[in-house]
Amino acid sequence: MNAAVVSANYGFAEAERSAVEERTLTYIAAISEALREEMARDPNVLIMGEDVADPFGGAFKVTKGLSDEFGTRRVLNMPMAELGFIGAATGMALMGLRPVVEMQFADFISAGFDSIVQFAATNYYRWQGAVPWVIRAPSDGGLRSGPFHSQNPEAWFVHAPGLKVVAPATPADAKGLLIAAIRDNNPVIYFESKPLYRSLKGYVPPGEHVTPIGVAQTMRQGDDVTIITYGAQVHQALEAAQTLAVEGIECEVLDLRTLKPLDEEAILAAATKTGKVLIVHSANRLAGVGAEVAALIAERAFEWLDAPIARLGGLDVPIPFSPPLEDAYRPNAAKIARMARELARF
Amino acid sequence: MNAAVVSANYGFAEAERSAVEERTLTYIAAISEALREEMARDPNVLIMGEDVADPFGGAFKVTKGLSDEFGTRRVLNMPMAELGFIGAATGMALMGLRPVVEMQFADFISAGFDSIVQFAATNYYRWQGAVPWVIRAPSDGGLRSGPFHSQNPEAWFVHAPGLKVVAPATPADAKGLLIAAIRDNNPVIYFESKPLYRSLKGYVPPGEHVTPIGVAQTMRQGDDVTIITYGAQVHQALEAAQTLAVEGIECEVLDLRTLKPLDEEAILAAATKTGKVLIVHSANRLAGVGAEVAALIAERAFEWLDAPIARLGGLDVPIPFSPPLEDAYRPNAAKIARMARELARF
Amino acid sequence: MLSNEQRIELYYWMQLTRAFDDLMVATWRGGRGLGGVFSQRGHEAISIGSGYALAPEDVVAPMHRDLGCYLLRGMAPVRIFANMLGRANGVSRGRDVNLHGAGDLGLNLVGFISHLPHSLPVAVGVAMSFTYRREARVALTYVGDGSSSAGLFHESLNLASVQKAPFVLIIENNQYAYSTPLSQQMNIADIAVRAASYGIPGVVVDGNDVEAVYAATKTAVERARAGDGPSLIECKTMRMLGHAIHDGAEYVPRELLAEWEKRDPIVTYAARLVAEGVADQDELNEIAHRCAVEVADALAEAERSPFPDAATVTEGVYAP
Amino acid sequence: MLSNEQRIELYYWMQLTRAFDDLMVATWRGGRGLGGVFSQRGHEAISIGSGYALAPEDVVAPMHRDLGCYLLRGMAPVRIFANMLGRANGVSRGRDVNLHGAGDLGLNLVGFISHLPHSLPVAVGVAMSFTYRREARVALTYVGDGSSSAGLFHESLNLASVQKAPFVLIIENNQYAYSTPLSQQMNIADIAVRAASYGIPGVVVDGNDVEAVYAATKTAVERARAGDGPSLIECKTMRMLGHAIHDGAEYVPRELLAEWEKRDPIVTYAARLVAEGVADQDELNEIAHRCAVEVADALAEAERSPFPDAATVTEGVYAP
Ligand SMILES: Cc1ncc(C[n+]2csc(CCOP(=O)(O)OP(=O)(O)O)c2C)c(N)n1
Ligand SMILES: Cc1ncc(C[n+]2csc(CCOP(=O)(O)OP(=O)(O)O)c2C)c(N)n1
Ligand SMILES: [Mg+2]
Ligand SMILES: [Mg+2]
Repeated sequence: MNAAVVSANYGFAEAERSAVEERTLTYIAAISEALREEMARDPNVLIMGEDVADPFGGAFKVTKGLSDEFGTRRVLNMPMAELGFIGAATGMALMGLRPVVEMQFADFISAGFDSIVQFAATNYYRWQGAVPWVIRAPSDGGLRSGPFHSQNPEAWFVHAPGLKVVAPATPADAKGLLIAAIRDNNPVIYFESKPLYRSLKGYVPPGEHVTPIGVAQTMRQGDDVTIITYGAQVHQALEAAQTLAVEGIECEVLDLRTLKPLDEEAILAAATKTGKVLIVHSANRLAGVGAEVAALIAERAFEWLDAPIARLGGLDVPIPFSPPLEDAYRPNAAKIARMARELARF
Repeated sequence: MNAAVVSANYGFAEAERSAVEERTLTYIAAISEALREEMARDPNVLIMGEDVADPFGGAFKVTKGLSDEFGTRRVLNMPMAELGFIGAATGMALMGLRPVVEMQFADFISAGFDSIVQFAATNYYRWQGAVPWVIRAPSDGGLRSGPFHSQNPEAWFVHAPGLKVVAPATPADAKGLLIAAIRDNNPVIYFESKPLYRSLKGYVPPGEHVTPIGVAQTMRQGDDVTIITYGAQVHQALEAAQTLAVEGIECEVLDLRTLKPLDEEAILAAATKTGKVLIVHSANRLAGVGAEVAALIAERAFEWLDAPIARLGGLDVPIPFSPPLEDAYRPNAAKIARMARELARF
Repeated sequence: MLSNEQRIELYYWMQLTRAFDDLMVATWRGGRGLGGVFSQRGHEAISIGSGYALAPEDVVAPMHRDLGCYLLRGMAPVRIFANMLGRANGVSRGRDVNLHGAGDLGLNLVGFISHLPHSLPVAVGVAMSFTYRREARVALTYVGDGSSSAGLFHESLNLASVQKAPFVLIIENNQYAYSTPLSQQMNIADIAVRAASYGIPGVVVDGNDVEAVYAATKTAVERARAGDGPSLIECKTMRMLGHAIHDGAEYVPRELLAEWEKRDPIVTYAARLVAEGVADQDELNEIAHRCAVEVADALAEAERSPFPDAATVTEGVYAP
Repeated sequence: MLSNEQRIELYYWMQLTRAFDDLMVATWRGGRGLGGVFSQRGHEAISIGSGYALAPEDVVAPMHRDLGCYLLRGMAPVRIFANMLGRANGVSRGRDVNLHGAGDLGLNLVGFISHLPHSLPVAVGVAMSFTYRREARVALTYVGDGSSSAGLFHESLNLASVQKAPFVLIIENNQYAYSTPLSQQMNIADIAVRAASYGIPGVVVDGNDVEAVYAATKTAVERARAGDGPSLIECKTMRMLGHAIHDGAEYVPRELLAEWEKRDPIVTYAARLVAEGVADQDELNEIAHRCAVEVADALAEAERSPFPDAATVTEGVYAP
């Protein structure tokens, strides 16, 4: 067990440690903080979505307090019509506003799909009208919420030209990537992980903290097996890595953070480092983002590979509700450890 | 140049050759024939879509004559509301009818996306109500039709659990897969290739001709490089293979035909045969179906690989209109030959 | 005209729905539930009054506040509780949550998905299948006030109208869509006025009066069955608890609730049955008791039922 | 009240639109075009009459039959022809086809996508941005009779209404959606009745009368600018040629076309201007001639213009 463990403070240098203790936020609080700070900084930033205004403050309370603080002109409750209000966000964005649109659940983004992939995504390429909106999509499962409140639909958007897609795994990135997404001049889909909302705490830099879009992060270093993942599965991977470290297997864990554009350099570096790659995500494995990562490695790092590229993702079935079924459906630390162990032994 | 060329009659045995000459149909005529025969066979089969009834007979005339023959009760012109009429098709299918829904262009399937991936696809798993519809989606470009009349959106549906997805490349399969899709008790999306409609002719067996869903087809045999593809690119691949054969490079060309479920056995057999794989499709390469195929091979045929897995697809931009741009965007025989040649030399 | 027996039946079904709901709410609040559930409190007259107007061969696609309609059409309470508890004998075999996925074509019930209001076009398609096959059957579904803002409301009613489909749409206007009041969902007083956009009849009824709902639905169903096309019925009511079990609905003014409490569909119907001499209070109490026992037994059985086997997770994605 | 100069301007813009369209149709029929194009014939009074009622700071999202509106707002004909011919100096730099992608925020024009009617919610959003910033500007867009069947029609008007957005929607009811007649799209006589579903004003006007379209739009724009919310205007007209250049429209009864031919918006307006002494025929002929020269020059220049460089295909996907 000689690999440096960088997961505990998510890569912040040792010197910053004392500040770390003082600025520990939950993942969900980090999202809210990013919204509040960006709204204070830029009057063009506004929030739209179902039930987002106070006193309710959104299904998960992410926007709680924001309409009280900034007024209902800047926090707009929308009728239940995602296709329409996402299109409206595009219109607002064309005029230079920066709407942050909340999907009540990521699952419902399919209702606005047409406007996202056809209009917003293609607009700049077609006539150079920039569309600087963000859609926040509370995703992922493990919470016994069934097929329509547990989805991870990121692959659809990674395949669609013209979008950016991010998926923070830590409170720091939850804040940093949301700020980056709001300031980006393109449509960005921000997949936040519901299972991390209140269960995950971590250091979050105060104020202006921007995690650049397109840059992955090494969460743990190791020489035996590389695990490439994102979102909630980062923590399952780190847990698996810890288990395996006890067995003498050292895992490199790469958090992609941005899914479009992928940080190809970091992916290839991580893959070539160990020559053994396991790719993990909660979303359906079949034709998921992990397929693209595997294909990229098989094309560009082939000569460094010492083992088949392994993938672990959700099964190719609707996400089931009942605990034994949902647990069978989802990747977790134990399944990751099993596959990484096999790779190490290959 | 010693590899057997099986492309000319698409795999039908030499003995059937004389019949071949007599039954040559265009790709589009084969689609129409399948519709007509299935409607005659099964009163539950009906057609829905925009402008599908006579005298117009659909934007591409695929359904021309069908309402005159079978009545407008069985060929229903729909209001311009894809989400609604796809949902209605689901309702009809639940009652045991077999609607074949025409999208005017595959591009517009995103308008019905929500109902397809959320309702129809998941229904059988959730409460065992079967949804035996087919959506016909005229796809692909090269026809100077711009970003919204040239799309290849199959990857979205391959990623979604519960659907089947097919993409015929030949007149015989255009007929055989459509018949199979209509008889299948699940929602099937049938991607037909617009560029092949009238440019491609081939033998089509008369009457009852079913191409089984889930079975790929070897279109050409070769020992040097394997090209895995589907749809219109099958013909570009065969053209490239012919060019390369002159240079002494023999390509195995596999037509996937079904994209969900993938014929994993055939893919792995084709990959292991040459150890050098090029995957080609018209759709955006990034996170496309080819990524899944590459990932599958990198996982399950790794030890047989002699070269990086190469992929060629559309660029990660909206499909541009202007000829120089569209040509730069799209795969074609010359680009395939270049990449396959490089692989052969690897 | 409803017979006395029928009126007592209506009371029974509403009471069974309420008993189920009360027990469900208590169980989930007590921490013995799994996932979220939607209370039906206040909606009993709508799902029962409308469902009662249908023939068994008609098809219904109930939504998340139409528990009564499932019960009325013969779905055993144990199958519903088992579904909510993720058991193998739940309607969806552990696949789907609460009332989602509670479809059963044997009972002519179409299950719903979360995405609202996707049952609407599906039910129109069911109705179109009846036209196609020249069957004298009707399809009926429900939509909330909030969900009526979605494009499918428009696409579905328009399609039903041009196709003259034997289709009935019940709008459950319960004043709120989650936390969002009507005024932020629409700029009209009655959703029923939208019927004019499709050239179909639209009426407003008291959604807390089971007989009014029944009568309006009956008229619409008869019209549909006669081949005269779709209708729309707006039932005004109030969602008496939170959106779902976790929601305290602090955003709803207490006075509004107090006002609607006086109009409780079951309490008022009981009073009416007694006043009109259809039943005496003892009889009604006996029914309420019977319902309570019925749902308690169902819950107990559901709680004793096994979870599905993990190994079955990939089974049944595709129909054979 | 329109001045004589303004009335002649209206005539000029309609004539320019017609001249462009005639030349475009001839060029494409002659095989010198690229991709498909949509004829505007018969729609000139709608796009010009409505566009003329706007201030330059207002924003318009025209659709595929609103060429006039692009021209009126200052988009040079050469940029449009170049777009249709896939040239580097086309509005979309060769990226998009015919009038698609012809957005230019410098001219307060929002480009459209094929998927109809997606400009509708986008234009509502533009209007909402004016409310947000307290700017006295208006957003206007168009929708066809066929596209009014889509859910976005409903979602967008409802949203505009609850948000009191300064928004105007012009319905171009040209009797057909591709080959599909009105009777298969809807079961109502006037689409304008749908305004009642959103609590907003809706009027029907003669879409071949440019001054009537202007007057109705002006009223709606003033209402919107005053903060009183959206309006809907249905303009009745007829699509005089096929859906797009390849379509012979054999499915349209010839008598129907003959009837509408008599109501040609430009011919009738010319007669009116002459009859009312606003202009004499020579003056109008001179305008027509000027327009023909203008578009011919534009086409010639577009045809001389270079195609984009293939190497630029991946440029400009993302805004910097
Ligand atoms: C497309 C979609 N978006 C969002 C949601 C989340 N959601 C569930 S119920 C609901 C409110 C529905 O209100 P209403 O239609 O009035 O029905 P009610 O719950 O009041 O009976 C919302 C927004 C959803 N289910 N579907
Ligand atoms: C969502 C969608 N489905 C299908 C089409 C194909 N399509 C292009 S124009 C058209 C008819 C539109 O009719 P209408 O709105 O009346 O406009 P018009 O062409 O008559 O001016 C159709 C079906 C489309 N553009 N968008
Ligand atoms: Mg409601
Ligand atoms: Mg029209």
